[in-house]
Amino acid sequence: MAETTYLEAIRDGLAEEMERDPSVFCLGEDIGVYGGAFKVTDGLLGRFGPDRVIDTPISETGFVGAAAGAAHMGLRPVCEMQFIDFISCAYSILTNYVATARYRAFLPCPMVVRGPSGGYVRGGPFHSQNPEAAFLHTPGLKIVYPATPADAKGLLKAAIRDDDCVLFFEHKYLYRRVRGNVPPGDWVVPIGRARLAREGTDLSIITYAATVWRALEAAEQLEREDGLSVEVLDLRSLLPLDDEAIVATVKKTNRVLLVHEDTATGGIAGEITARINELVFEWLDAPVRRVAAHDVPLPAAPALEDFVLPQTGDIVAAARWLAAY
Amino acid sequence: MAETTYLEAIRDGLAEEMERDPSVFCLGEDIGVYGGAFKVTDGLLGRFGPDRVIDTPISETGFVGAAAGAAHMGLRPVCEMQFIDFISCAYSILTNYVATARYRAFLPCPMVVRGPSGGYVRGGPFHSQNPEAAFLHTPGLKIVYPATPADAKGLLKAAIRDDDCVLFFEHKYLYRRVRGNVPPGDWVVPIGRARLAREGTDLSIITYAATVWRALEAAEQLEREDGLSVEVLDLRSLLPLDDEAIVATVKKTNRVLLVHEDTATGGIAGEITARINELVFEWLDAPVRRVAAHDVPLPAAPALEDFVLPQTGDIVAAARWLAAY
Amino acid sequence: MAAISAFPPSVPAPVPAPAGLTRDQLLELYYYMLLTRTLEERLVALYRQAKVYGGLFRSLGQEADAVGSAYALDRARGDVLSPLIRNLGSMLVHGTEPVEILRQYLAKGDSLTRGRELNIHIGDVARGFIGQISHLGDMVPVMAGVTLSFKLRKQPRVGLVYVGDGATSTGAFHEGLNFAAVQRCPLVVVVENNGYAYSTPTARQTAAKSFVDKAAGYGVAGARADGNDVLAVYEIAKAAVDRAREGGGVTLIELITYRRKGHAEHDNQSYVPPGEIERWAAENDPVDRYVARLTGPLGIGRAELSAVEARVRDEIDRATDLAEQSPPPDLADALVGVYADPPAAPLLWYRRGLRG
Amino acid sequence: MAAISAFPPSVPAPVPAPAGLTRDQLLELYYYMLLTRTLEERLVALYRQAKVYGGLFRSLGQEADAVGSAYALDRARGDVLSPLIRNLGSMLVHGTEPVEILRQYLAKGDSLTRGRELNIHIGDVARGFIGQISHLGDMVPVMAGVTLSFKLRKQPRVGLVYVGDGATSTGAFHEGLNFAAVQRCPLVVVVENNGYAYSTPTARQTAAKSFVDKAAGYGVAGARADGNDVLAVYEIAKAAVDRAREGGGVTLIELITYRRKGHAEHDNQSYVPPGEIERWAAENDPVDRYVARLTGPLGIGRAELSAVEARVRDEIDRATDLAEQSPPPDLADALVGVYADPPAAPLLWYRRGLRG
Ligand SMILES: Cc1ncc(C[n+]2csc(CCOP(=O)(O)OP(=O)(O)O)c2C)c(N)n1
Ligand SMILES: Cc1ncc(C[n+]2csc(CCOP(=O)(O)OP(=O)(O)O)c2C)c(N)n1
Ligand SMILES: [Mg+2]
Ligand SMILES: [Mg+2]
Repeated sequence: MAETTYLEAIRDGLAEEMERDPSVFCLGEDIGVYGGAFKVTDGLLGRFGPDRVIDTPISETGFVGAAAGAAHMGLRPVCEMQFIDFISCAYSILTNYVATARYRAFLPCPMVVRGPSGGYVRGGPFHSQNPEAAFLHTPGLKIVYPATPADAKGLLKAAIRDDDCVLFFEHKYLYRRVRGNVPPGDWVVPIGRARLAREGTDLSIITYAATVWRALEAAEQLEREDGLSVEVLDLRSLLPLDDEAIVATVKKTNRVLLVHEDTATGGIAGEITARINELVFEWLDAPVRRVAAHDVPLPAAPALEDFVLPQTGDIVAAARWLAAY
Repeated sequence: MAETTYLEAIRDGLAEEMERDPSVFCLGEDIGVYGGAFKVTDGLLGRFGPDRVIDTPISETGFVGAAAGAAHMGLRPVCEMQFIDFISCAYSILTNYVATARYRAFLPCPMVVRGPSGGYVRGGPFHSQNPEAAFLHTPGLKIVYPATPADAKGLLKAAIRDDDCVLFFEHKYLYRRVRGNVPPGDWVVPIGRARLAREGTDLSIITYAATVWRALEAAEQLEREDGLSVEVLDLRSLLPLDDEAIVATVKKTNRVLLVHEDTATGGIAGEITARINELVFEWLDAPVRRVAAHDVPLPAAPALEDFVLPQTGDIVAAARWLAAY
Repeated sequence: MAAISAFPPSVPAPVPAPAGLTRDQLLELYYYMLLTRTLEERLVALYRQAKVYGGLFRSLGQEADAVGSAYALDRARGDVLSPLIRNLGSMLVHGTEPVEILRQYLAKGDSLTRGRELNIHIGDVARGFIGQISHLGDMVPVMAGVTLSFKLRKQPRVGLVYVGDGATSTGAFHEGLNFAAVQRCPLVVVVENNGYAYSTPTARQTAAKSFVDKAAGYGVAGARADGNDVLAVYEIAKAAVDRAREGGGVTLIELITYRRKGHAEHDNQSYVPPGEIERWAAENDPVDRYVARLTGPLGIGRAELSAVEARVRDEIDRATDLAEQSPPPDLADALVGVYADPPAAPLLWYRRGLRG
Repeated sequence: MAAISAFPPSVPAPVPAPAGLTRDQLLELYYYMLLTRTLEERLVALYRQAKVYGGLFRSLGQEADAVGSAYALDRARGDVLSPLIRNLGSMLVHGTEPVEILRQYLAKGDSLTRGRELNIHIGDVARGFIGQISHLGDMVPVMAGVTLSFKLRKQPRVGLVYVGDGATSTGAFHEGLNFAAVQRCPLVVVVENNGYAYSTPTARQTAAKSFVDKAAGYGVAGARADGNDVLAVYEIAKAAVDRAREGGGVTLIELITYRRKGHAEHDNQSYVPPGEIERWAAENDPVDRYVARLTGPLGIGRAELSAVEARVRDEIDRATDLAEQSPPPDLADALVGVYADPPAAPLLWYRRGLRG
């Protein structure tokens, strides 16, 4: 089993689904001839032709709406946002038209909106965003945000096969930096289930996307330097959340640190804290705490970006505080 | 001191600020000749003329962007969304351009975006929304959502005078149903401070907007029927949140019920729960619990809407559970 | 379109008529225009009895624009219609039954939206019409995608979407039309210029002399017609539908009409210049104009029109009785079907045991 | 514009020249075009040394379009410019100093954005240019509002905003232009048609024959010029600026040019037909064309051009040295100034004591 990068895994998942199901097609800006700003769709135009890999005008509302219409007619569109920051331009049609289609009009709307997300790449305020929290209070949408090549491929295939709209966030920092084994064959990861990235008994870190790797780094350092046994839960799916897995890890360690790259205020750590309170309050030996980005637009200069975003050292410091609580 | 409706209080606040400061002007759809879908701006055109009460094309991105540009030049625009549901059409320019203007480019952007929000009016999925959670993880914006005429007027005046962009959500259910005294003179309510709507010692309900009134009803019922002393904290400002007031009420009653009209999942109760965990975990005698809307688009038929939204009976039931915990 | 057999059997042999329509079709157009107007009058009566939930939107004076344009579609071939709030007539032409409209306005449990949505925000993709949402402009990109699917699958199907003069100001209209134009989708975009967007006159909506002037900016065919002349509307729409079906791409049609009622029933139209409404009513009512044409040059007898009128009255009476008997929505349904999976949203914790 | 005194004192007396420009102004146009090109070349060198943060966007071959259009504005009268990534030349004309551009690309602490933003996403409202954001189209509604304020305050000021051929597809462009048109704002909208949006050729961006065809659809004046002829660009832009200042409202200008470099430095342009770039470089370089015109019909001596070239080289060398000495951003600044009040965002709990 050869090692695959996170980016190749996404491309493979896309290609396999297009191979398997002729109703799957892609649309977005510069995804055809150019193969996408990050080359995720590289080669697909040659393989599947211009009817299934469509270069669109710069119109996120236009092509997301078009995807919805095509989905009503039985196709399965996969939209690429050149950067996920531009999904904001389709915010209204996604939250109002697409998300409600099934409930208000019994319209099938199987589609995926995917794109490069997240920071740590010196992209500045408009090429580093993590938009998940903005869509969390929109029933009708699903949200996934994988951290590994295997999950990237498996969740993309699940997203494409899902009968509703799935927002598929890809962390651009991981595209080429993370390699891993992807199980062979038709590898599908069900939406709605978290992944236990590391077993531990003293404390749980619940996180997703790029910070999964920082959390794992921190966990090793804590084991090395403090003899702490830290569990790391990679949520993978943010809507729906895997309550069972969250409950299980809290019951096991009784101490929870939530880590995400989005701003502390309004990030989804809040929702998870609320669920922990509701489901396993009695099991907590310490307050649920957050490690997240500072509440500012993300600045571009390396020193500033590093300062604003959560770093491994922050996770270590916060975990030590929690463990000592 | 005559009683004023919530709607009149907003109109008065707007008129007084336009009177006081010639740089204040309004723009939106049908706000001039027609006086707005709910008549909030009724009479302003006659009083201040067409240069200060501008009827716009149906272009939320267009006039929000125009407001930002005018604000850069020293004006203080107040945008009306005909229904707040349409603020989604300006989501990108608000969260990307407006919210970041000061931080990324040192551009002053004093503006207000206001509009009729919320349900309980059989408005269906597109005329009943509560968008606050979607903007909560956007540093650079402020959010207020008053429940009383006095706060509606005082917060609007504060919002117009604020040097940054304030989203001013008005609950349409309260427009004509709620009357109250508004202190005379230049009445301004500072942004960022909650209001203690009812004192109590056994349990705290933290809420805002229309559910403040349901919480107060529930509190009275609980006092009457259960002899419970329930405190009700009306947040009024959602961004920034009043941590001090939240901490104070938790320390006082040690039991917290969060109530809002937005969906449970992804609503701002999550953020508040996280803050309570961080700031006063040790003071909790029971888990923080939520009463909110069910996770579905809001249906229009009265029976269905009533079923989906939080009702006074729900608050009573949840409070009893918490009190008995 | 409704079965011809529904007409009295003794109809004279068809004679050639304008726009290539048969005599029966000419009468059918009259039937739909009248059905639209009468159904709306019935809805007003129910609204006054407080039986209607949500706003009531009228198309009085716009029946020709709605009926004539939708009549150009071929349901049998799977053409798809995307109506707006003034397009009750289009929906009836495309197969929506009056009882479905009534159930919807009365928020009944067996309405097409099961009480979830309001007014004519209804659709039935199986029958070729897509439910609109409130956010103006969105249906244009959606229909660009519906018709893109026809093109990708090489199906000879056409889509027709309406936008009001006001909705042309939205970014969604622009992005959707541009996308459809570049893709040469088989789509007809009908701009219904009825003079107002809520209280806003067209001159404050755009500085363009006419909406058809926008066509060149998108590189699509443009056409303009008197929206109150049902045959002129049909002709221009039919040409656009045929062009789309033959691979000619998008046509932007502007129909000039007039909104004689307020934005919705609550609107007193105080902003309308005095006499304007009355003038349109007296001189340019689409039904009156069509009746004159039918009974005049087209030589249709009054008796035949009376038969249509009787049929319409009767159908609406029966539909109203039926709709009033429909049950209210079922509470258990409120949480069902947000997603295919999971099938329902969970009941919140404090309701368990209490209800549901 | 830069002080004339910066030119050699022995300049012959001005002779009448095209577009009503003085001899000094003709040389100044050359100065800005050359400054733009040379500064970008310097940035490429720094980029190759990995000193530049973020993407580097070139305007090679588009200098005439940027410089000629911005030159039509009158900074002394408070005109406002809204540049895009290809408008380095416009910014230099409007008063941005080369050292400011260098500091920005090098993400220095004393750059105009203090290291918060990238490339030429910079502005200084006091000097009349507004910092762009990445989201294409947004600057059009923003500039509609900037110029609306001029109109409301009866100030004789004008705004100019650029959009690429690709950005014309955005809803924001449509809504902003329509708003400005209805309000008759003193705004000039320049569509820079450089043939590509990233890898997407104009034909896949719009079906329109030309972008100026959009003007009628908005009811605004339209004009079109050879974007590589700096004097033609200036003339057409000047006419539009004058019209706006006189209350004539919006003009939509299309400038035909060509993007000779990739979308950004990383882009290898594999999608460009072979020979296309070379042809434009050989036959239609705006600097070459202008030099030929200056030294030919306009009778400017090579010596004078050499003086300008020397000045440009010298200025950029000095600016580079200066910029390289600038300090990196200060960490304490990272949390400052999201709002006027509170002045700074709080440091997160696990950092207190640890840092800051
Ligand atoms: C994006 C958006 N903004 C505002 C509204 C509120 N609104 C509903 S209908 C309407 C006027 C529509 O006018 P027009 O498009 O001309 O259609 P007409 O009612 O005249 O048929 C407005 C402003 C909306 N539905 N969507
Ligand atoms: C709303 C939005 N969508 C996508 C992008 C990504 N993007 C950045 S530049 C660009 C191409 C712009 O082309 P054009 O407008 O022609 O300007 P040019 O680069 O040719 O000057 C794209 C697609 C963006 N910045 N904004
Ligand atoms: Mg209209
Ligand atoms: Mg371009």
